[in-house]
Amino acid sequence: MANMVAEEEKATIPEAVALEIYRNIYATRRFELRCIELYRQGRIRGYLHPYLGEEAVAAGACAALRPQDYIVSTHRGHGHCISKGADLRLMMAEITGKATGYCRGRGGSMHISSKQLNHLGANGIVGGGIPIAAGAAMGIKVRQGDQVVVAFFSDGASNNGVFAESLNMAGIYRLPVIFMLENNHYAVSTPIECATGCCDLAGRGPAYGVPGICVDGNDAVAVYRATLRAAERARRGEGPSLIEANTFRHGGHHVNDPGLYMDPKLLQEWKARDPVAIMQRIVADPVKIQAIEGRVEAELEAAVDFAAESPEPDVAAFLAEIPD
Amino acid sequence: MANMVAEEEKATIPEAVALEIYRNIYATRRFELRCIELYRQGRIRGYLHPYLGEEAVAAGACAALRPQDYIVSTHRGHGHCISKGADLRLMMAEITGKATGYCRGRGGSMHISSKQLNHLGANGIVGGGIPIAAGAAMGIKVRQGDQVVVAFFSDGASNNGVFAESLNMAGIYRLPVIFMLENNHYAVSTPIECATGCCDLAGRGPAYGVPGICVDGNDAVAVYRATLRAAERARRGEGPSLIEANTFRHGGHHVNDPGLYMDPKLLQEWKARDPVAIMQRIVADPVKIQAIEGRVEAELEAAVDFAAESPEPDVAAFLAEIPD
Amino acid sequence: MAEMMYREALRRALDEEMQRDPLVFLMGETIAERGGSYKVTEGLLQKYGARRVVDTPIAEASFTGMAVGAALVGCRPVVEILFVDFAMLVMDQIVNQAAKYEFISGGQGKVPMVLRTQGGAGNGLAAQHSQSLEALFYHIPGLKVVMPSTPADAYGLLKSAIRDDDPVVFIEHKLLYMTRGPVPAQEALVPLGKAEIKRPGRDATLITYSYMTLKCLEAAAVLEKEGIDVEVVDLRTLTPLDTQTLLASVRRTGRAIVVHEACKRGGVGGDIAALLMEEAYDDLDGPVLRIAGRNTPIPYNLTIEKACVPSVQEIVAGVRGMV
Amino acid sequence: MAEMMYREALRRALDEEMQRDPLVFLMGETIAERGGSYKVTEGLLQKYGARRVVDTPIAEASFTGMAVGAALVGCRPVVEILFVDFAMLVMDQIVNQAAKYEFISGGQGKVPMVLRTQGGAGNGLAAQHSQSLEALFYHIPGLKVVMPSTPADAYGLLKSAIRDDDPVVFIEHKLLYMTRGPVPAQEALVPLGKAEIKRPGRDATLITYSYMTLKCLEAAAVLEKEGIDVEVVDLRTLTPLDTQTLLASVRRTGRAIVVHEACKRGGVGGDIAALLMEEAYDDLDGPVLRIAGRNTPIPYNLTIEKACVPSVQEIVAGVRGMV
Ligand SMILES: Cc1ncc(C[n+]2csc(CCOP(=O)(O)OP(=O)(O)O)c2C)c(N)n1
Ligand SMILES: Cc1ncc(C[n+]2csc(CCOP(=O)(O)OP(=O)(O)O)c2C)c(N)n1
Ligand SMILES: [Mg+2]
Ligand SMILES: [Mg+2]
Repeated sequence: MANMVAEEEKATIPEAVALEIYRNIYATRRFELRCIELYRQGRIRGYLHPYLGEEAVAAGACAALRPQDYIVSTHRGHGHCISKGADLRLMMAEITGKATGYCRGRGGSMHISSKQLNHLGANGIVGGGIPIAAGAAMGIKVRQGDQVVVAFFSDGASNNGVFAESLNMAGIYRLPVIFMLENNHYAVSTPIECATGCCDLAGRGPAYGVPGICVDGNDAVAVYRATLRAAERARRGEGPSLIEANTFRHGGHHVNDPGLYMDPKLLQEWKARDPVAIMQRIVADPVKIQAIEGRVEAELEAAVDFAAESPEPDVAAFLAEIPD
Repeated sequence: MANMVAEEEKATIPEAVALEIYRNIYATRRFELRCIELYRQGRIRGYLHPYLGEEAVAAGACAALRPQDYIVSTHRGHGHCISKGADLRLMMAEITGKATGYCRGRGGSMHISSKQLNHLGANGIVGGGIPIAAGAAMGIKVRQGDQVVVAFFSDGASNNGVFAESLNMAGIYRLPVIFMLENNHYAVSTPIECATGCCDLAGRGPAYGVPGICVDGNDAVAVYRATLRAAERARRGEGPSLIEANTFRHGGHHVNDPGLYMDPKLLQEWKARDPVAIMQRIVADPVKIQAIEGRVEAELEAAVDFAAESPEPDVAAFLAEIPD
Repeated sequence: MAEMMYREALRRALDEEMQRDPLVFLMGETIAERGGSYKVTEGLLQKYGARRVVDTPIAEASFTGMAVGAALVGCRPVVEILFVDFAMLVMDQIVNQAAKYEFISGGQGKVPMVLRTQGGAGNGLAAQHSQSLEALFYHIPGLKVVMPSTPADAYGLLKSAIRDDDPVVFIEHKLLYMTRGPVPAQEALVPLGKAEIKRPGRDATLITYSYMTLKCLEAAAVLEKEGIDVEVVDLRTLTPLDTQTLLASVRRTGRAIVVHEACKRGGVGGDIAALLMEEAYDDLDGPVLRIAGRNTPIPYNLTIEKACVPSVQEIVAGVRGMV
Repeated sequence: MAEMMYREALRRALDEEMQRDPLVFLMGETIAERGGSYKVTEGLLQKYGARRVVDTPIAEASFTGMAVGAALVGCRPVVEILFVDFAMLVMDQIVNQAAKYEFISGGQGKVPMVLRTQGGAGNGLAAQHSQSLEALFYHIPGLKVVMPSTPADAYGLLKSAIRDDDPVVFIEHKLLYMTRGPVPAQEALVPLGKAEIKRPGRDATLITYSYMTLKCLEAAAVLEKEGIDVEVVDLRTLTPLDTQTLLASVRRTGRAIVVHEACKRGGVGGDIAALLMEEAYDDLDGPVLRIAGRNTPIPYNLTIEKACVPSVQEIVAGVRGMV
């Protein structure tokens, strides 16, 4: 983490941005905790990979984007989706498999997407979204649009060949894509030190001609600034950037993984630098914080109710939709 | 080519090694020219990718290996095969599709291999052999053997994800493998500058924790020395190395490609540094050179005759061999 | 009608579609400067520029994935994978991403991309450059699979494939590029999902596609001299499969053989045969047979290579044995 | 006989083979420290050390390719791909390298590796973690494909697969790991290429494999009460296919249905049905039918997920309709 940008960037950012970031961090935190409860109640099935502890990365990055910009997400994607502006009701409905969800209950947590938000989708294939993001950026170039694309992915995915390939091609074609490497230091139970001979993941960018920088991923403002700079660079036609945002999971890989293999000291250190608390310090105003939290709680309960009251997908209609 | 090792290493090497290297360079040169003739006569079919101009890489690298060491080769693999000690008769028989060839006429130029020589095979899939080489090295570790593996591949393959993945894993497991990147500056007609945003291909090694060095690939002695050092490192259990050997094709991508897209000035420069001539200068003794050349010519003619006289694979026997 | 080569017909289709729709663009290895290994994309760089005719590094998995992404933002990418054998490198992006996207997004997004590739034996290119792997795509819901046999079909189907909103795997045959045939002078689309009776006949139906269509027509010509009147149905599109045309044909003739170059085991022939027998058992005089590639990789040597794929004689003998 | 779970049986097979042969080693994601996602490799790191139980980065293509290389130098690697869906990332190494090597080397080299993986729907894991993709391997000459349904078969077949000199794709089913069954107390190999009649019967044959074997047996139990006596043949190995056992069974019963979870279109059911009709047409009372997965990706929601794969009722109805 040698070249990590300023540990906790205190420099002023527009208040509206700070509030938006805090809202998204807090909403993600609460959403994840609620999902875990629902999972324990059997209302969410399949895989659920909480983003707890990493909320600042998505919130910081998305705050630097405009609505027309695109994101590509991962199996650990709730934070990306919320920070891109998702309606919590449609999210919760999807994650509980209801017909009213973003994907009509077909996708679930691991495949959530929203056309309306230019959220191109979470992905069940580790690394699978990286070339898709580069391709979206290629498409933008072909259309001569001015959007940028953020590809979220984590350290594990950075050891997959598609990362190197996509980085390389994004560099050649100067694509408006930002590779946001959420280094949470684990791929399931495998620590990054066991998965590569060189842990300077940002350093892989230059090896393919793409600038790489390292930021404190628990400091949303640092992520926001880095993303903003990368987005401006992309819009100027100068091509892609790689941002390594260092962060840490607050729990196991998925809801059923106690994460006992995680180094307890490290976990404690990272928890002491909780993105929620850091952002609270930056927003500072307790009234505004409380107002945001109140609104989020209400939204969240409405989302849970909406999901609960929503119908399951209809089997006959589902079968009728299958093409020949 | 900034950190390229000594342009033309004149330092003494054992004479036997120099002679072996010259023999292999010369044999490869003559073999390729003869193959092109045979191709024009319709006696060789399919794809034929001459190694003309690149002979010093294989000859230098293989001279640093022991018979029990392994190599993995590419679609442009004649030089690797010859330098690993192939019987030109069995090679020529294979390339002309005869039952007496190394692969009984089933493989051809693009798939030649020899179990006896620990030559694990050429490959029709660009990059396909790289993980196989890393795996052979893994197998050696499991067996607690002391062999090393050389993976030959070129710049084009270095942009394929398997290169990054394999480099990374070789680094983690400290595998006794040498990644020999024959940078001939083209993948078919695509110059390396158009295929990556960063042409320092040796530099990709450190990005994954593997030392990378750059040598003059037309100087067989430079390649030999670099390979020897890498092999010693591997045998000491210190793991893999990446060697970028810079070289240039003397013609098009395959026998039917005139290579008109190649920069004529560059081509001339590289031809002026012909590996055959460079090695002749190092061997120096014209009598020894002539003796080698005479033996190679005789061997080559014997190989062509052997191939011509060999039978085609028997159709009925072939069909009978197909398992249920 | 203009006479042209299969590869020229493909090029014309690409050219017209690029002209018509600025969102159509091409990606692949050496397709721009060099015009592609089989010259299909020749001249298009000059006409449409480097933004829309893109040479890629040898990174098939990712540039195919990029096509998925580009399609999701509204473009219509056409990627070229030099050999269908190399498509094995992109299976994740095709099977798990392109084919699944519409479904997992609950219909929010479509992936209007075409993966052009090329397969088949016959040039001594050996085991990694000669496969026929359409069955792998045929099995995956969400993909369309097109395999034209004539220049006119190549032209009309490629245009339809590009306009189609689903991912289409478009598989050409290396032995067809230089074949010639009439192509309508005016723009003419061939719809996906429609088989064509390339030769009507009463005694038996040969169901086939791609290069084997030519072999079946040759076999039919031989059999005609013996008084056996064979119908040759060219599927053209494997998915969606034109079961209607197939069923109508076999109900008329009462006998059918599916002929393809791909290995028999697990090839589409088994699926089609099973389907026809399920649906038309009572109208059949015997089982629907298969004449297909041997269950072996393709060897380099031309003589044994030839023995791996169906010959005209084999088809002739097959029909003789059944009528 | 010991009662054990499918996953324990697999672990025992790995353990015994690693004990027996120091050249057997394992590679995969989180198989060492964590013992594997489905706990199949639990305890093996502790017993055999990090040299033979290797955690890998998420680089499926290359670690599968590494298995090919290790096999070529005489080892017997067993790689684990967490989900068969992810096997799409390794198709090049499986199809173009592992499956082809013996052939293209003219028989000089063999690739004695096992690719263990796991498929099937049923846990709400959605479209990229629920596929049944055996047909893709079934079509490729040079591969063996094994899909055990019981702990005893899992145990005996995995041992045989490891000792086999060809590349074997060994596909487990996520709903089977926790099922229990008897496994011989003594070492007992189950040969590859041998189907097993899991229930003899006279009226019709259900041909199936993997998890669907359990469903077929349930269906047979239901039908028994109605006086319909169904034979259930568990293929166990898809390639080599035990055509002898299949033909003998359908000749006896005169009726057959192939049942599998994979999508019907292009699934192995069509191939097997076509083959049986080619070979035993005159002994059959009607077409060999197929009951198989819907031609759709698998959705997340459990209710509609369930509708995608064959149910006991569907099998029962299928048999009733044919006898
Ligand atoms: C290609 C592929 N391989 C393996 C998996 C199984 N898997 C799911 S998440 C995960 C770990 C991913 O690690 P990382 O990329 O660091 O993401 P994180 O979970 O840390 O967010 C693995 C191995 C998968 N989904 N896809
Ligand atoms: C995966 C794959 N993609 C494409 C090809 C077609 N192809 C054959 S050789 C070649 C160029 C390879 O370039 P490089 O790796 O630099 O090797 P060189 O020919 O220079 O030795 C290509 C694209 C292939 N054989 N395999
Ligand atoms: Mg991680
Ligand atoms: Mg090259």
